[in-house]
Amino acid sequence: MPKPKSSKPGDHTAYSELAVRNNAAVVEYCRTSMAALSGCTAGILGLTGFYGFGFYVLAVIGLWVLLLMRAGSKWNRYFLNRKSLLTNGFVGGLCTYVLFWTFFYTMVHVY
Amino acid sequence: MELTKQSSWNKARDILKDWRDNNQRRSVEVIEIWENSLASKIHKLGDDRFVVLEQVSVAALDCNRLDVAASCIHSLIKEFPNSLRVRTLLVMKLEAQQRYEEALEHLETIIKIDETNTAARKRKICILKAKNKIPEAIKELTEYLKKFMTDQETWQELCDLYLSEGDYAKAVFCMEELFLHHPHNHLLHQRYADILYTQGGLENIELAISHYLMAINLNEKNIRALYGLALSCHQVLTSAKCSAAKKKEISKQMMWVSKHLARQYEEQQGNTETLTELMSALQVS
Amino acid sequence: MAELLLDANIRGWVFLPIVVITFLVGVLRHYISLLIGGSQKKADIQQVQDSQALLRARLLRENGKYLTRSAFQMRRYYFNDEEVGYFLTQKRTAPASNPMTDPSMMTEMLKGNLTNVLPMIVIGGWINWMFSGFVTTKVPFPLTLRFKPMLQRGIELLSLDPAWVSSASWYFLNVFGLRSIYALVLGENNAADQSRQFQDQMSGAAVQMPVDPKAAFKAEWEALEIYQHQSALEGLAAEMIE
Amino acid sequence: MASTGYHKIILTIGICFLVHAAVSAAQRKSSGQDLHEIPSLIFQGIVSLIVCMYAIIYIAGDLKEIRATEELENKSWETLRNIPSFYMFNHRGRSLSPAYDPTSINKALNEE
Repeated sequence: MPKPKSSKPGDHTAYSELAVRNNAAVVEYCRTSMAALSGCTAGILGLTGFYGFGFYVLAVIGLWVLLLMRAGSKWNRYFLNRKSLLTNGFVGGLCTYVLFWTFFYTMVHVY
Repeated sequence: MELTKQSSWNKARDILKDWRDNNQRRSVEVIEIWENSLASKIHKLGDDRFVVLEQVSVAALDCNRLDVAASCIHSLIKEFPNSLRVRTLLVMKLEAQQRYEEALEHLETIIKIDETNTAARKRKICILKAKNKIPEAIKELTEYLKKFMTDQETWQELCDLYLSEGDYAKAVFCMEELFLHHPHNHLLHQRYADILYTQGGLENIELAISHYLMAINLNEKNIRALYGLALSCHQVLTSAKCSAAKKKEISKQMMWVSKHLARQYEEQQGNTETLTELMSALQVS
Repeated sequence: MAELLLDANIRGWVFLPIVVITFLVGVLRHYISLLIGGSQKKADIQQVQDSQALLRARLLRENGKYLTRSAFQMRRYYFNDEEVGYFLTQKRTAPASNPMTDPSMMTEMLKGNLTNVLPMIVIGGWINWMFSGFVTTKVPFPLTLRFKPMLQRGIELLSLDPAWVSSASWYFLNVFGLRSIYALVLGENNAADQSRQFQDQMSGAAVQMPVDPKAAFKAEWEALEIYQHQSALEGLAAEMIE
Repeated sequence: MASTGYHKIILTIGICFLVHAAVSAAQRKSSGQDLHEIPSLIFQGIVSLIVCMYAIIYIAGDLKEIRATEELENKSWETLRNIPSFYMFNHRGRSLSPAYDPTSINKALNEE
């Protein structure tokens, strides 16, 4: 189905797919590292239960803030959407986070 | 001392990568960099080294430095004895030595092994071009494009060949194909409009105007498009067939483009003297 | 809740080895799949041509608004004309999609199984046998009883708090959690790609093949038929000059 | 952007800090202290996490401009029209090379 061309003639913003993919890979790299590192920290600090999950949420928000800080005021030159930068990969990161959290919690506190 | 050496090959690698990615020819410089800093450090490049070797061999062939090319291709053959890509490089060397018949034989075998090998087919066309058989090359290109109809490089090449033959209408078709792929590339719109302007005729020039406008819309620093727009507006205004209402509209565009040109010149150079000279020359022509 | 005291030897001989083994097997599997996945399927020239035609028709629909009307009609004629149109004259038969009859497809499937499913079963089974019956760790959050069979595989203790994890389940936790770490460590396998490209060059033309060109042609033909051409350049002059 | 070597050092320091926190936590645990009452440990953990994240964000690589027109703004037609697959090697620039042999062209012509 051809979509109705509602865009006005002056609106010709195109996005370079390569750059978008590159940025997504960079963000993914940060997110995985963040999940692993914050999992380590949570385990070392011995957080349990809801404190641990709260810590993850804080870490995700912290990463978001750091990324936006790095992109500077011109964030829309690098990311399509600020909100999806925050919410994407939340669950996938949680998996890694829980593993590292459990690992360090066990190493430090259980044995 | 060790540190500066290290940074020099790092830098050389980055420069070569930049040129590779941005498609710059710069063959002489590539050879220079290769001989001065990279040739002895090739093992340090890791997996990058194969691409660099390929780049250097092509550049060497371009500069007729067959010795450099031979050594590069040789080390690639040692790594990949069966690779078709390296074989294509060998063919290019034969071409540079003008041994076209042998080159063609090799290409035929490559195509027999891998029917979808586009590089080999392109080299075949290049041999025709090198022999200055442009009409045959055009025929081959169209055959090729029937099979691989989204190959932009080839459309572009075909466009250039048509232009060299003076067949503007067909060149226009090729350009249209190109900006179907990249409608946001201002250079393609500008080029398209250039060809239309060269072709002449009121209708073509009006179309050229709209594509020049598109190019300026995409990149307002495209001076060539600004000039092109000014020239085409001038053409339309002097044309006898044009209606009065149309002329009024075009003259408005003319005003607009001269204002824009002046602003661009002011930003770049700080004065508009040269521009006024150039514009007055344009009015005379 | 009774606090369990685990022997430190369990940490050294069960808990840590499982993590290391899972990680190393993942890395090994990556390199093995690089090794045996080397030979790509050669694309048929007809398939390449079809997929490129489909792509071009799609681009025509997407960006046709920048063309003049006549240029657009010319291209649509090429694809859709009743007598000479590409989509109507090129008759394609639906490919045999039965994987059992196509030997190359069989090997592809076998390779996929060999590198993905098999190691997981083999290593999982081995770990289950080797380290069976240990309580290795405790997840730092409370869980309901429903998680018991998931986390305490191999241990049948009714009164044990579900937060405790058995060795087999710890292995599976590792498998899932380390997945994204591989991408981090192995660098999204772009380093090894370049040398492979040289090994057997892909023409770059073989993007994804349409499974059934006949149906794809029909769909694209329809889409092109109902497409209404409207130039995007018409109002441009007025808008820019305002 | 800033050099990655510098950030790699920061990351190493951050990870060392984190490991130190882990080891000292384990030691205190085995000596029977309650961990939740040691603010310095919590502080150390969180600070090293922030340091690591800061470094990681730079190590991950540069962000690229996603607007396509921006990238094209500085390109010229000369680079766009250059197509490596269609290079021809018998151009006149060849005669500038030190290895150029003017007789070769005659040979090639004679063969035809």
